[in-house]
Amino acid sequence: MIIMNYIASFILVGLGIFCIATKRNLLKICIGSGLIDYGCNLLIVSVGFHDGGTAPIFAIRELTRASFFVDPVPQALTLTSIVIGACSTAMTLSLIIMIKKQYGTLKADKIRRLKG
Amino acid sequence: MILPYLGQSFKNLFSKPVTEAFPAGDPPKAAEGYRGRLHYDPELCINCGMCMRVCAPQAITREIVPLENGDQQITFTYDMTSCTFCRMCSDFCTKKAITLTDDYMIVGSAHEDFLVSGTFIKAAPPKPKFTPEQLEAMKKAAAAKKAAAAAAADGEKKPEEKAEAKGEE
Amino acid sequence: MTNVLLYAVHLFLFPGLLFIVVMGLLLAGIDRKLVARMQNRVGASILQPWYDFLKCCGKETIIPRHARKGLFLGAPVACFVILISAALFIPVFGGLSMSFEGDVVVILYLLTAAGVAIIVGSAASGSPFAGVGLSREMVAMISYELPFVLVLLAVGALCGQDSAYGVTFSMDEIVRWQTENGSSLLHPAMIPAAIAMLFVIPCEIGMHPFDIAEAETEISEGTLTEYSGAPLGVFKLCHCVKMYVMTALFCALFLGGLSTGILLVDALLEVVFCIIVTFLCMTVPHAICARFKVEQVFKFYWTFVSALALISLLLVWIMR
Amino acid sequence: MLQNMIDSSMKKSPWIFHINAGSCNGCDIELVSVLTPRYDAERYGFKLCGSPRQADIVVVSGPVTMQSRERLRRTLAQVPEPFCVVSLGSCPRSGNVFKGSYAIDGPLEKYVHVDVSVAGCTPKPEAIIAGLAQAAQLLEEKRKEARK
Amino acid sequence: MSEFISNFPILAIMSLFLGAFITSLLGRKNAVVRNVIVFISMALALIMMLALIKPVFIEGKVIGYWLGNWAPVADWAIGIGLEVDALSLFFGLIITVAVFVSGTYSFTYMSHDDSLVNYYTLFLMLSGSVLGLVLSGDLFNMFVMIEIMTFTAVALTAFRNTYEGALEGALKYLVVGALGSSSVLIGTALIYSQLHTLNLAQITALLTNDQNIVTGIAFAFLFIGFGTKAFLFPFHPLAADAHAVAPASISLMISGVLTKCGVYGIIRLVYCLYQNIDRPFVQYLVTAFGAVSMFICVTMAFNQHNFKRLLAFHSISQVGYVITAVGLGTSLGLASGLYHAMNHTIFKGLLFLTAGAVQHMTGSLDLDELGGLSKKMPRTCILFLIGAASISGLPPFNGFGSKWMIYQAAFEKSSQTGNVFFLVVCVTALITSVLTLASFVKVAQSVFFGQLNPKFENTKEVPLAMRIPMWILAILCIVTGIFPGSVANKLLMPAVNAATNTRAYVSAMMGEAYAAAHQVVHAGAADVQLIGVYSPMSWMLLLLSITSAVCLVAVLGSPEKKKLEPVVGANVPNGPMTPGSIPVTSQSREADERELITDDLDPKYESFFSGEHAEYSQVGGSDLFWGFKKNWRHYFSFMHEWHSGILNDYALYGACSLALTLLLCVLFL
Repeated sequence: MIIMNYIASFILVGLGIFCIATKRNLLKICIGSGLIDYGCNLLIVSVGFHDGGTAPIFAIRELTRASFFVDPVPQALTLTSIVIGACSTAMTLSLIIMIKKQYGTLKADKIRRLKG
Repeated sequence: MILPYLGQSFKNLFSKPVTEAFPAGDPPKAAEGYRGRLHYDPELCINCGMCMRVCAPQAITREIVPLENGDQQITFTYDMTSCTFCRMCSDFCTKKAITLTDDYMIVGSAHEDFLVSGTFIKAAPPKPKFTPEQLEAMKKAAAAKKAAAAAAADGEKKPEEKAEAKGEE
Repeated sequence: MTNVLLYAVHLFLFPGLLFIVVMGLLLAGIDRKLVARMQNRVGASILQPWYDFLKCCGKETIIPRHARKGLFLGAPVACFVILISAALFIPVFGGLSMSFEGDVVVILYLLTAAGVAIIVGSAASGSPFAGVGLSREMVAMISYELPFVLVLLAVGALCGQDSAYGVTFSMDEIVRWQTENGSSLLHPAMIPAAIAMLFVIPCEIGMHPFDIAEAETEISEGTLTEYSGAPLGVFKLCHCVKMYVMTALFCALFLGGLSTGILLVDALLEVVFCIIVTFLCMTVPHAICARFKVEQVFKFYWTFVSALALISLLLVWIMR
Repeated sequence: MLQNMIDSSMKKSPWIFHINAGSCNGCDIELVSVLTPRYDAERYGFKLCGSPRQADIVVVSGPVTMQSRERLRRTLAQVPEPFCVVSLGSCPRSGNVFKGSYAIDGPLEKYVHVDVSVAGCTPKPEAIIAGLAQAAQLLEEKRKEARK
Repeated sequence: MSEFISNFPILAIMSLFLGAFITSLLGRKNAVVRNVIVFISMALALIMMLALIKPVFIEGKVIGYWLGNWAPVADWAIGIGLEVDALSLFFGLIITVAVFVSGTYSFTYMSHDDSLVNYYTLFLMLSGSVLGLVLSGDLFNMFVMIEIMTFTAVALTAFRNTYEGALEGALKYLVVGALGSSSVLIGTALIYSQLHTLNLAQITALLTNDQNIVTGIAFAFLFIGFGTKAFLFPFHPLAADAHAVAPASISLMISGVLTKCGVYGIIRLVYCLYQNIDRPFVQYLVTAFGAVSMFICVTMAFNQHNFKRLLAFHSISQVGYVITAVGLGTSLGLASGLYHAMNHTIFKGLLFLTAGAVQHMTGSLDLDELGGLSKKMPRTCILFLIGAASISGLPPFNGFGSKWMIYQAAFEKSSQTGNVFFLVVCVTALITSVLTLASFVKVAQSVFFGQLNPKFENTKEVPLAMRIPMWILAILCIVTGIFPGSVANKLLMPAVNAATNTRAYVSAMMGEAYAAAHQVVHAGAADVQLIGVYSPMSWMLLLLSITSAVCLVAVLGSPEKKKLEPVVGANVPNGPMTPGSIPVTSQSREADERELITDDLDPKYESFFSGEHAEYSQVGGSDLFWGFKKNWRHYFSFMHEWHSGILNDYALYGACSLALTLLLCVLFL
């Protein structure tokens, strides 16, 4: 069952890479890089999964041997990774806005002054 | 990849070099008929001026110094640095006074050693026998004599004309 | 005390400064004479390079306006110093040299540094001819560097067979190995490397067929356009000393094993072999073919001569 | 002692730099033929060099035409002391057949003191060698005189 | 004092991050306060790193520090640990020195720009994250530091957004850089899925025995991720675009420091985590990446028109050298790689600072336009020559020592193992070093020598405040060049030992028993017998003695150079040809007036133009090395198209290399 998560995440990452590599519009590239981030996040979350485990919350009941948790560490990692994904998308978008202002176009193959 | 001159250069290596030993010995003779330094023989020159007229670079200058007895001292100077050695002057010189020798070593620093010059005294033309006054007098006498002869010829021609006139009447 | 004296003698006399300069001028004079004789003319006297050097020292040194004074005057001296120190690392037949572990690479880089000194000198002179000259000098350096390195590696591999690391970068080791089992020219695998080295020497020195950097007819003395007087004399001296350095390197690399015991005989042997090598690799091409074009030099070295060197490297590899 | 050696070496390796001030190339061919095997000026150390900075003897051929006047003057200025000037053929000294034309600007003497002249409309190579040897001798005196 | 030492790593990182925070708070008002804060934080970090030298290098201790004191529970690492062993301290030192120099340089270099507070905040965060990455002992912590590093570097690259192409370079760097760091993230996730830990020491211990297919795939992802940060072969156009537009102090940081983090990552990955450097496949992979990027970048750098873009390509080719040396696997290889990494940061930093100085003074970086600056900026020219000589490996400078050790290691490896691959690598390395020399000759001729472009007539020398950091780097260049032997023993050997034997590394964090339990290999001290560490002292003595001999000859030979005053008598009537003295004869025609000698300068000292008036004609920039370019024109035209400058292509190349590496790792690892 968990295998579905892994397949989904790798499909997401593949789609993201395909989108970055082929789409000429800068906004689509930005979406593509976002897709890759989400793929990674899905992968990290699903890594810590144990079937039958409950959410790792030390709430009212104290710890008993029987309370069987899902691995909390990947969830912490995913939090950080989501934040980083958001930050990278934000920075990409801000750069794209300024490029639109300076180059006047969003076509990636028009924006190639630095080459050769 | 054939090496073009390999054989030839190795042969040269062991054969005697072909360079002339010029500055060691005396300069080799120029080819026959070589137009080198000019030679001017003043005695033959009659100062006709043909060479000056025909010389393209006007390398020839003449200087005439009249002497007291009417003779002229004429010096011709040929400037080797402006001569093109075309030998036109010696061809046109009727008296063959100019010949081009085969001395090609015309090297120097001062200007003088490039000038070939020669001077000769051209005798004044013989004095005319009669002075101009005598010439005048002789001319008048000849004219008077001619007039007298003409008058005599008129006298005998008149009787012939009279006979013709009678004949016609 | 004695070894300091010996060190000084070694440095300034026999394989040192005096011997190198005299040998260089001698080789240049002999080379010019032989080329003249091969062209069927008398040619200048053997001492002509010495007279050229003295005459240049006697002339006035003009420093052009665009030139950078410090580098302009410093470059010739630097080039000369680098060449002399490179020559000191090459063991003369007597084996008396200051070599240490890994000095083959030091010699390689000192020769590159000498080229760089010439380039910096001509760049500092600020003339456009020198600009073109230095770019041609650099192309020449690129073109001969590949085969030169391959030859050094081949010799290193051959002479380092039995050493722990399978390769040696020390001239002493090379000479010692050759004295034991025959100089490397006798080994069949090294014949192509020797031929490649013979081709590399004229381009390294800038002799006639490959002197694209100082092509009088094309770019009026290229790198040395703005030089006159003493700096020019020192550059011409460097040119001659380079002839000795390269031929001595060839003798050390390929004829290492022939050193007898006596110092004097070794010196004579070295002189004779250097003259023979000079004749083979500098006089014959000079007399035979005209100057190469720039890209011909590059194509020639990176295809033909490098192939030769590679063949010998692989042969040594297989024969091991 | 070394100074005398240097003086004597001045005459043993004079390097030639050729300036063509509008010549008809007759003299240029003769000058280059001096370096051929038959006449071989290299016996005496003559070498054709490519830049005026390295010249000892400057050989000028051709009547100084208007075009080449400026270039001649500037190149002559760039030759280091002590140097000699040799005029080749009759053009530099007198302008030969072109004398008086609007295109040439007077004899070479106007620009530089000519040390040795080799006359002849294309002088023979032996004459050129003699002229150059004479100029080489002058070089030594010039340096001695400059050193005093 | 001794247990306080173990807090130094976190204190160094904190000083930089706190510096960034305080600068953005207090720095708004006036510049002096801001500069002082920046200076203090950099100096603190540097001092702490220097203080760590004694325990780590000399005594060989490995300092472990658990954030928040989360010590491992029942042999299982839970908290985030910082671990400083000789290898990470070696890189830490390089980084802090480069940061310090770049910071002091940017005080004056950035004075023309506005909103400098943002600049310094980003700058300090960048240096903090870089130091954090090198010192961290936790894989995910490394990923977070990589992300901060990428974002701050992108922001700083586009700092001068009005500069032509700045935004484009930044965007490309960000998008493909994000691709790289995502692959690091995926690698971390995969490792966590297998080993359920993130601590490097524990991973090392666990990986020694169970390496299955998933850890192989994780290896590929991590290798490509760190390769992106080191701008290896398919990612090198990013570096070229980013450096060409970034301010000089930032390009120093990117090329000197960021690439070193990528290299550190790869060394840690290959030598410590997986310890699979002795497997032939991994050696081929790493050396191939290094050799290809080394050769392609140097040929690309060969005909660049922009000074900084040329330097960028060179920094990638030098990183290629380092990666090749690291990939050899022998201890001499790793030692020469580390030594070259250190040298590269020093001389590349010097070269970028000189490029910044030229740009600061003349405003242009186009090689075809500049020329003859050595007259106007003599000291910068000398500094450039020191940098260029050391990058192309001329003997007395530091490039020579490290490059030569790399050739020796490569050739030794090929002759010992007998396969020809490393021989080809060694020959490529030698050719690359010649091509580096050629391109720096080109830069020297087209920027500093030759004739001065009239446009830059009034450029002045760079202010002293900018020259001090340059002189610091130049002196470092010379010092490490003259004493390679001592540098090798004191700095390199401990680092190599730390990398090769991981027992100390693991036991420092997880305890001795744990390390023993997992039979962590104890390779013992590296037996690198540096054959050929030449002792330059004797060699310098030789050089001095010969110079004295030569000067004697030069002085003796031409005394009259001084005495020979212009000889007036020689050439009567003209004398020394001053223009006024030309006797224009009376009958000169009106044509004469047209060509009157208007030349006010004395022509004697004009450069020889075969008689023409020597007007400005600079031979430089693209019309050098005509012969070489003509033969390689097909290669160059192909390369020119391949670097198309389109963002998608670069991403595609990155993705292809990722796919290729994945395939290879699955097959062979």
